[in-house]
Amino acid sequence: NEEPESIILSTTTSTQDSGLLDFILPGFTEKTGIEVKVVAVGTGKALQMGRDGEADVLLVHAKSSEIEFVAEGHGAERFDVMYNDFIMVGPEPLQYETIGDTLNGIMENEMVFVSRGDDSGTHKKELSIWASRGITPEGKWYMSAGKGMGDVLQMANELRGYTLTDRATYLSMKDKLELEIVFEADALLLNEYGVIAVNPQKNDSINNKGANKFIDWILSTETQEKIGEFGKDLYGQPLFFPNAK
Amino acid sequence: MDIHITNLLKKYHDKAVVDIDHTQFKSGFIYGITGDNGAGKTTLLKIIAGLERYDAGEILYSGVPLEQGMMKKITYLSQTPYLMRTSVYENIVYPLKIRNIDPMTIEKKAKDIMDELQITELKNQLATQLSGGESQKVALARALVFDPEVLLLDEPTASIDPATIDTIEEAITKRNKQQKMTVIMISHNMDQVKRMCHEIVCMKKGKKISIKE
Amino acid sequence: MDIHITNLLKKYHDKAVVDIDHTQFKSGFIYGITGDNGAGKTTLLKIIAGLERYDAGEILYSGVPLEQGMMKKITYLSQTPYLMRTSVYENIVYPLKIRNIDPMTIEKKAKDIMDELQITELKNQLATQLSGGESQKVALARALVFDPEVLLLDEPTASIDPATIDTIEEAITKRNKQQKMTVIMISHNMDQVKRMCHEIVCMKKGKKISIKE
Amino acid sequence: MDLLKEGLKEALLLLIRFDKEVYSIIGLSIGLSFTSTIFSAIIGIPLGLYLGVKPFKLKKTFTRTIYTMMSLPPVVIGLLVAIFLSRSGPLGTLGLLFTPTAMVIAQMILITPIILGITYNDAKQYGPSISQIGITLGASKFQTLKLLITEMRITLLIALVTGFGRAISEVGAVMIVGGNIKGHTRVMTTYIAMNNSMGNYAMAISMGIVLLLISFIVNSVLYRYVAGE
Amino acid sequence: MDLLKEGLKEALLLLIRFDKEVYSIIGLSIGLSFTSTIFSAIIGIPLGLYLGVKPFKLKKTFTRTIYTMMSLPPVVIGLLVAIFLSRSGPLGTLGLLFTPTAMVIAQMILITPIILGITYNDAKQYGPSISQIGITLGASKFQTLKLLITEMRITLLIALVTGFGRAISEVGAVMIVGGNIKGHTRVMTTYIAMNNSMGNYAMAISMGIVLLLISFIVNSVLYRYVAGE
Ligand SMILES: Nc1ncnc2c1ncn2[C@@H]1O[C@H](COP(=O)(O)OP(=O)(O)OP(=O)(O)O)[C@@H](O)[C@H]1O
Ligand SMILES: Nc1ncnc2c1ncn2[C@@H]1O[C@H](COP(=O)(O)OP(=O)(O)OP(=O)(O)O)[C@@H](O)[C@H]1O
Ligand SMILES: [Mg+2]
Ligand SMILES: [Mg+2]
Repeated sequence: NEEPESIILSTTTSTQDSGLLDFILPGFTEKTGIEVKVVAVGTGKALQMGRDGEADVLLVHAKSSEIEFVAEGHGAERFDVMYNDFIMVGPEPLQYETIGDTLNGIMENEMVFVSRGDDSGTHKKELSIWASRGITPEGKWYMSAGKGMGDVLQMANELRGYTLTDRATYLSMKDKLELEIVFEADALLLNEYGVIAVNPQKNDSINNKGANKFIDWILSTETQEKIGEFGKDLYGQPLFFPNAK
Repeated sequence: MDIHITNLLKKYHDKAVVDIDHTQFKSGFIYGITGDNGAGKTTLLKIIAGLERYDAGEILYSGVPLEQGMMKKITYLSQTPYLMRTSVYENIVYPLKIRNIDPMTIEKKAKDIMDELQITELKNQLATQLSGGESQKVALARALVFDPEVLLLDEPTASIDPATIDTIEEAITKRNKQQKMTVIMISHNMDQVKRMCHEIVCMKKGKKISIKE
Repeated sequence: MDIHITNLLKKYHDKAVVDIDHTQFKSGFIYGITGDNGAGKTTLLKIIAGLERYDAGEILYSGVPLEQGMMKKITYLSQTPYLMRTSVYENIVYPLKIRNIDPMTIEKKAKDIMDELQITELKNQLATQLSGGESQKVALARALVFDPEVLLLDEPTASIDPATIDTIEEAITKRNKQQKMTVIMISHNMDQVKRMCHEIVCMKKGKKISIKE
Repeated sequence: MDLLKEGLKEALLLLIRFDKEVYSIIGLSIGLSFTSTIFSAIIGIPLGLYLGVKPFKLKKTFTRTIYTMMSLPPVVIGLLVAIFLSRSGPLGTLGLLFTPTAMVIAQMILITPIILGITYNDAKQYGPSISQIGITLGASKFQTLKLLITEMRITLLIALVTGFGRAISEVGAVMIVGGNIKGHTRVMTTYIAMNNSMGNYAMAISMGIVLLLISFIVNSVLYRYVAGE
Repeated sequence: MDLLKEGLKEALLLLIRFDKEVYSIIGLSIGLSFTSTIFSAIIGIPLGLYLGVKPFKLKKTFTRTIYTMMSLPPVVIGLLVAIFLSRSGPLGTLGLLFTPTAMVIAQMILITPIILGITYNDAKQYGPSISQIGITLGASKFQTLKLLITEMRITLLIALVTGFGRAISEVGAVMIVGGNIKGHTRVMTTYIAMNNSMGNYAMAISMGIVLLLISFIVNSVLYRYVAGE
């Protein structure tokens, strides 16, 4: 009596916490009979699990790190899956032109800013924006939490601070938070998710066939449409926009 | 301190273990309690010492119920004495120390009692590592050292060697004579009871059955 | 089972507590051990029972060192016996049960010994809630019930009332006569030792000082 | 406050709704903790009794080590187990990471020292006089062990309940080695932690209440069983 | 395996480098756990002694409750404390959430029952005969309490060490109420958990080793202090 075939999917908390995976994954198992074991961690750890060969397939959102990951030979190829965007949220509205100005303003006024601080895709994005302004954020106002998106949103809510978040997590938690969008829609804030099958040469346990089936499935028109549907009924807008080629 | 007992009743699981209509222990006398195993002697003594609750009846100490101040003057020596996990010396001086007596006096009193009961050599030994008889002697020394008014003894010489029994009996009777210490002692040794006591209370199945002089 | 002791030495913190050149306990006799408190009597008995290590010397049981099989035939009754947290009856039948004796015999033997030591009324009581003397009797019953070859008793009647002392002495001597049970008993009661024992070993500061017949 | 009230209501609903997922999470929690308690007891109790009764050198060092082990940080345990079981680790070929087995292993490492320690501590104190009685009454080694177990039953019960309670309420280690995989390794505590992160307080609290209830029931049932004390 | 070796090396480096952040994390961990152990002891020890010695009704119920409380799940504690201290909670005006104070509160709720339980358990057993001695020798209530403490010092020490060990090694509750804020509420366990979730295994392990070391040192020092046993 063999256990059913399964793959380990290492992904970020946003895909799990937003409810997307619960929405789409049953379709995959139904179609292929393969069970997907989701380990939801920060992108940093997800990539590390890929490097260590602990996962079979990754669904993450830190494009530059992903490209590097593939370049180093840890995975075969990276495919675009979907995107949404990052937004700045906070307790009071802010009037700045660009995301850079917004962060700058927060720093200058020493308003509380809660950073993911966990090497995640969101964290990397935040750091890149600071870096683009030549700023090293420091001080009592800048709180590095080392936690997931949901936790950080709650902390920002509690501390009446600002934070950078992906739109999906924010929307899914919006009614529990007294935070509003203070900045959005900037080309810099694109949040792209990619899928990568882990290099099967890492060890004997990697289920490369299952991983490839998963990739085929998630890039298929049918699944892509489903991703586009997700959230429409609940939030009046999709949480993710499919962009597989 | 006179002790009056009226209609005292103590039960365990509905069995009356002590059931005494009336008895009295007068100040300055030595009383012996004898009786079969399980007659209720230990239970009675513990009740008098204020260590055990009872179900009915009244005990008056100099006419009033037991109160904190009086308990300081009554001491009870158990059949299986508990010694503290320190040296024999520390055990013996404990009751003096808690009474804030000055160190010189403490030292002198401790020395005297240890000499009297012939336990000076055990002074620095750990009290939890003594032989049966040694423990009994140390516990007795600890009880006598602070000159209580009422001394309740539960088979104090059961495990004591014959030579030392005399010493102990003497130590007790001396204090009764000199300080008018009231003594109530349980013993299975009829000779001893007759030798030492002014009055004997004999118990049987919880009841007092006779008083011999 | 003869017991031969040669050059036995036991120390606690460098103090020799037992230091015996030579002594022997012959099969089928009753021996009394007497001596001052702290003389080393209990320690010696525990060593013989195999319950305590020793530092030097040799003890031979029927010519050989102690082994598991022999230990089943020797029993030791402590000065402060430990009773199991069950009923008196369960305590008494325990040694029979672990020997896989049939239930009928167990019941009979238990009944006999309880009648003999007059503890039948305590049968269903919790063994941890007994009086001092009751505990001693129950522990003795538990030791006698499986007819050991060698019986080591540490002050078995210290807390027993005078009337029952006779019963206990009789129970012991009867077994010595009928089953040739070897008995070594510690006692501070010289009359008792003289009454019961064939030979007396007197100890002082760990040494054997004399043998009287 | 409202949250607590809501949590209580939600907890009731959770149980009444007979939600399959919730019940399987509760079932898995109990099953895993029970399994690891049993295994840990099989190791810890006899060893604790033996070491407590037997005089041996280094007893002090041993005691100290046991007490240190009793407070092994769950995250560290989780981390080490994960490293050993990871595919590149020494036991990687077994493919145990992110499985219930891995969680049992982590829980066992967590609670075996606790069960062992509690047992050892009391065995050191009462064991010698109990085993002495066994010896003097002619019990074999095995019978003496049985005697120790019956006489020390209350201590052993406390050890078991403490071990189980610790296993079922632990989150740090099982999160790492189990991965909180839905329908597979998600247990009550990781469910609570996850829902807390997602801001679903009511769901977190309701499961928390269920967890407390289980703890209380386990205690009650076992105490009743031993009666007395 | 390589990871472990690397972790050990890293642990040494961590300590030798005198990295200010690392030392302040270690300092905070020790400080908070120490504080909560002291406060919990002040509550738990006298209460445990009193309840253990004093006969009272409902003793069984009390015992059962204590044992249940001893296995309160840290996540649940964290959750409840967070709810009480959150802005919208009853104590929200104090602004304590995500501060070291909140962490001490959570740790106290976690370890007070443990310290109380261990104390109570032994006080029930030995307390009566000890306090009886106090009474018969004429000690006042306060002196009897002192006597209980000296006689039961080993038990109390175990209670303290267990409490401290539990506080310093706990992660679930302090992560929730402290928030793992760098330079403010980040302690060893949350540092370990965070580094683990970032995939920085070596850093996680090295801090884990430091944590184990501290645990061992605390045990050793205290045992030496009590000597004997
Ligand atoms: N905690 C208890 N629970 C139930 N019964 C008890 C308890 N303590 C004592 N007893 C019973 O109460 C009776 C009287 O006990 P007590 O200790 O007063 O006897 P005693 O006269 O001192 O006997 P001994 O001479 O053997 O010391 C005994 O039958 C004993 O079994
Ligand atoms: N564990 C121990 N550590 C140190 N000394 C001990 C220990 N046990 C006993 N002793 C000492 O050994 C000596 C002999 O003790 P033992 O119990 O054999 O005396 P005993 O002859 O049975 O005395 P008693 O008649 O009082 O029962 C005593 O002086 C006692 O203080
Ligand atoms: Mg008595
Ligand atoms: Mg002796």
